[in-house]
Amino acid sequence: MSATLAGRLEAVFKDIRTGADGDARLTVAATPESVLPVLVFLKDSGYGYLQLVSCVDWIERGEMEVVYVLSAYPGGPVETEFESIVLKTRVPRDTPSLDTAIDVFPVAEPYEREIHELFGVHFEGHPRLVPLFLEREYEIPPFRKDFDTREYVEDVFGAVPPVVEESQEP
Amino acid sequence: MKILWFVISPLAALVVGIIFLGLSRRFMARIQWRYGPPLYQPLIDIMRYFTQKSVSHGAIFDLGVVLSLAGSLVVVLFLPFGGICPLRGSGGLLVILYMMLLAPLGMALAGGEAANPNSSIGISRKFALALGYEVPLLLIVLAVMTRYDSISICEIVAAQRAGLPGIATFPLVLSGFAYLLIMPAVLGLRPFEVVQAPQEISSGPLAELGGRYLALAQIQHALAMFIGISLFVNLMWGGASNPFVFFLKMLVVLAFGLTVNAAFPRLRIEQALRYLWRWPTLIAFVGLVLVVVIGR
Amino acid sequence: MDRNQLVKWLEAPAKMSHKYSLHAVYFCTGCGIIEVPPVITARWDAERFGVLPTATPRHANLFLITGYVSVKTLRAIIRTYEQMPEPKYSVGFGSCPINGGMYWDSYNTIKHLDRYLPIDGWIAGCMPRPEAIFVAVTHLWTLIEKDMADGYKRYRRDYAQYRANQERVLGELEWPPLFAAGEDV
Amino acid sequence: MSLEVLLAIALGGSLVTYLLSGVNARLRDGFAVLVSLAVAAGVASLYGRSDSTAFQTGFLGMRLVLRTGPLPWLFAMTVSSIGCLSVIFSLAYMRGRERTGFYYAMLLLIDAAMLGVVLSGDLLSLFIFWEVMSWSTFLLISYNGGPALAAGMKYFVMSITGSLAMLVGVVLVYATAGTLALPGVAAAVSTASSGFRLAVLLLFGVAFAVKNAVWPFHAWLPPAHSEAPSPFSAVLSGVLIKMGVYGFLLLMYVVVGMRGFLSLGWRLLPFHMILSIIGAVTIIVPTFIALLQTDAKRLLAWSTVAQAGYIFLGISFGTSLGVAGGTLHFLSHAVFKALLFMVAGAVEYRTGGVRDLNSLGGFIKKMPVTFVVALIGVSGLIGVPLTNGFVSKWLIYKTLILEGSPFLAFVALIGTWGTVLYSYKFLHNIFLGQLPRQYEDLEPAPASMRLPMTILAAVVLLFGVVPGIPLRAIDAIGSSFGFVGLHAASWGVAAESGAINMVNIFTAVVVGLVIAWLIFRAGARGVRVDQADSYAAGAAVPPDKYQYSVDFYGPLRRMMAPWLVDRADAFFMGLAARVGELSDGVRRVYTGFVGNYVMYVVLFLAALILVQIVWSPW
Repeated sequence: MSATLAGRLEAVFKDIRTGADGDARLTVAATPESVLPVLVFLKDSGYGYLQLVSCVDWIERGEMEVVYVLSAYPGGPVETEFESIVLKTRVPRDTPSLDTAIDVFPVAEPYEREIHELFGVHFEGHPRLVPLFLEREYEIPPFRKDFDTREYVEDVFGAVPPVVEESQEP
Repeated sequence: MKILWFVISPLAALVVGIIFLGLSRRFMARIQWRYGPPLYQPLIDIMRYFTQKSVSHGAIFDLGVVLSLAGSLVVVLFLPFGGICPLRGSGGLLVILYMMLLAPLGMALAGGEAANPNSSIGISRKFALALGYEVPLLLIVLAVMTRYDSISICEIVAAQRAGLPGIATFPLVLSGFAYLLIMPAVLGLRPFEVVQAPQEISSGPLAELGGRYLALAQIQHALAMFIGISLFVNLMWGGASNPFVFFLKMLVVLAFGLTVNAAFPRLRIEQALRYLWRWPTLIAFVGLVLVVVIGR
Repeated sequence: MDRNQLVKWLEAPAKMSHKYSLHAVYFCTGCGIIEVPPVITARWDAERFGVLPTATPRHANLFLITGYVSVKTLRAIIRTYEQMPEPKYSVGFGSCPINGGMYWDSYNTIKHLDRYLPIDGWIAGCMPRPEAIFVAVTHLWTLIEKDMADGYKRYRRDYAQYRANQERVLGELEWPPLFAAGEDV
Repeated sequence: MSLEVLLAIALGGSLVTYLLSGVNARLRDGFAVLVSLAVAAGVASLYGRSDSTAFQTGFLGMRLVLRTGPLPWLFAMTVSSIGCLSVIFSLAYMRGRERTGFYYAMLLLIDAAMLGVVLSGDLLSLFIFWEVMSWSTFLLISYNGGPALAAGMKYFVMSITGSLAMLVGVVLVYATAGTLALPGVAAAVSTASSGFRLAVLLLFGVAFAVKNAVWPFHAWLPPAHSEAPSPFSAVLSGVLIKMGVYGFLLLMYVVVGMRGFLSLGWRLLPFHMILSIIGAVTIIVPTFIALLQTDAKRLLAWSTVAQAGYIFLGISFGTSLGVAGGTLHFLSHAVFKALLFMVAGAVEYRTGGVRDLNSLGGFIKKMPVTFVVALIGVSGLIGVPLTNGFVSKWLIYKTLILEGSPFLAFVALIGTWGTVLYSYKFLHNIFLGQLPRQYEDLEPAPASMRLPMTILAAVVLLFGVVPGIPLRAIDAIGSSFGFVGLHAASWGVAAESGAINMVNIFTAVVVGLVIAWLIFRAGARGVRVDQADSYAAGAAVPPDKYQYSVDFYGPLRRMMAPWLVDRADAFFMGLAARVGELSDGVRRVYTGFVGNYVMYVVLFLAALILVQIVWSPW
């Protein structure tokens, strides 16, 4: 049994693919169901710090890719092989849904709210999926590629008439 | 003469107070390598406040601001200014000590009625700080009263002008030194500027005062500056024969206050209280004990 | 800079006092606020002209709306502008409040600020330098001199339109309309 | 109106009120008010007369005497007028409650008993009325049951110890003087040896100190005042505390006599100076404990302890100005403290029993008259010029400084600043700031509550602007004790004995106000806005969450909390616990089964026989 992290990962999880991205970072691609177990495994093996959760809209393949970036606290109890680990998973674009990672990493709560608000990915079991930044409602979440900002700006902000006195010409 | 004095002294105090405010802004600017506003800038600010139409939160809001300014004006009527000593037979220093709590009370009423937590926090800090510097201040004032065995400030000033000024005589030098230690707190200058901390509580009790209310608050602030300094000059520096010399002495005290103001960051209210109740109170207490022992 | 002409002080003290005591609300609405500290400290010293930052809108008569105006910040800007005592002046600082600037096509920023608030003066530039602020202040002086800095009057007169635009973008506002319809100037 | 008729009306009135309550409530209320008004009018008519009549001869072979004079009249007038106002106040306050007949009867009984204490001309009737007053007060303090019962019990235990000490004192005096009438007693005690005078002072002093909440014996006051029904705590705090003041005045300057009292003690530290120091200690610690209270009435109760310290300091200082100051402060404190308790009662009545200072706020918008009255009461408490508190405190400071004890003056002045802090907290947390949503439909206090409050507020201002009225009565008391006169004119005290010229201060304040008002009017008028339009850094004001009143003096609390432990209370509670354990021990022996007692008797006899056999002592 090889001692490298990638080896151990593949030994445990059958449906993941690992790859090195430079010597300091390991990329792991997992299926939506196996994301949580992998996160737990990585956390136990020393990568206790979830840096961020982000999302990529692969509109041509009709998929949404949720990316978790983990790293280890320097000088932690377990000697870690990599500086950071990038865990990716793909979900279908029209019904994007994923289990929430709050139980493993509570810090994921605002990131998941942001992704829900801006990309429309639903996180199962998230306590508060309420808007985080945006003031107004949007039919298409604004960070999706099919959201046409210019057309939106035209019909929302363009329609605001200038403040003109009746007597003054426009 | 007395009626004349009722009109002149508030105006004189106001003019001197505004000059002090202008001076302090320019003094601070020069320390920060800036040119700073002209001397009459506070006058321009007050004129601008008067012409602005602000909001009122109710009758007590107006009454509080007016009461606060009236409190300061009344104290000015009781304070000797140079050679002129008003209202001789009316209770002297004790009444001044009492009148000095009228102005914070008025501002507290206005601030409370403004229904804004910033002003309420500012008021609770103002009273806590007032309690802080009153402990040494009362010890000092009592030492001076016991030393000259009179509660009329005019007699104290006359006695000091006859002999040495207060701070030069032996037992009172301790009280004088303690007074200098708490002078920034009495004037509300930087290390103890916890009450109108613009960054923390958006200028405390003044958070909701705009327009003419702010004008009255600024005038009261100018008068408070005048009262704080003239009380020190009268009690510790023997007043002066004519108003001009009195004004010069006040300038020296103001300069001392402003240098301290420029050099220190703002303390937290606990730190201010801990400071005020440690060394200044000890020195003032020893001063009072000495005065009582030697005086006997 | 006619501050030392006593005649003008005697003729129109109110106008002169407004010109030479411009206290700006220290409210950092956008990226432009980084230019204000150098203006008010030793390097440029705005206090020479009587310009000071204040903590609350109640003390102020100048409102520098610095940098892009996001939809969420517009709510606070309107609230702060309404809480300033009249007469008050507002200056759009930087290109974003003018026409949206580099965020012209962003879903989250306000494009034309003067459709929601009356603006008395503009300072062009993507974060204009402190000297530009002083130029703006001098222009504001001339505007006040000629009684053209009447943003607060326009706000009072056309409040219905301003309020409608505000509600169009922000939805329902938490405070009642400031003026009843058609207030006198 | 002669004295015994007056007392008969007062005592009879309370009895009839109790009987009437069975008939119908409105008749009883009207009758109660009528009785108290009649008593007040009767006392007022006694002004200036100083006759004494024996109302009962041959009571255990002694003559019971009632007498009036300058001292008794002033106290009787305060007792009856504040009693009458509190009866009027409790008309609305007690309407919906049960056992109101008992409440009114007790209230009138207590007023009658206090009147009896004040008018009694001999020590025995003084003791009788003192006992009547003590237990009726206990019944009324524990009226609300629950914690009030505990507070009442604590009060009752402490006042019993006081009464016992007084009883021993009465017997001691009777043994030496042969008579109990005051003139005879005064003649005997004042010429007796200093040790005897000290004994009399201590014995009676304990009883009066418990009532006057002097430092070690103040433990009962805060719980008693805050648990008692508000109109009664107004009487309790306004006047009942002052029976201790009357007792001390009577004791120090009549029984022991001025010369005898002032000469007691060692040269450097005379006995009356020790009492003054105890008075000063009573000012400081309770003032700063009051600062941290969150219950309105408990704050006022601690304030009463502190102000009682001022009075005790003034009285025991022994100079004409000091005694005048102490007595005038008794009068002013009776007025503004009764007023403040009524304000707390009105707020409690309207909010359905809520007294917590953390959850109130903004009541000025709904109860404006109550606010104005509270403001006047608070400025009286602080001693703002033009209120009666200022004049009385000023006299006390003046004598402290002129007699050369600046440390006591320092303690008193710091007490004043502490008073400013906690009285502003009382005013701010109830009346100023944001009005919570649940009190939006709050009605103002009912008319029958506003009437007594406005009368008291008017008295606070009247005695402040024209101090001559009370000072003339107090001057008569001073000279009856043998002090030099105060030369009190209507506007204040003349120059040689401490210049205070209310006319100058009044004109100065008026001029200041006029100038400030003119400056204020010069500006542009402001727009009236409600509490929602307040600066909240650009956000709308969040309802119900935009009020700073919880832990109002947080920094001060963190600084001072370790020093503000009420050790006297801790000592008494510890003592009570020890006694409790002791009695548990006895219960093990005293089991209640007859068998045990027989066994004890047999054992004892056996022991006796054994002793006789072994040592045969007889």
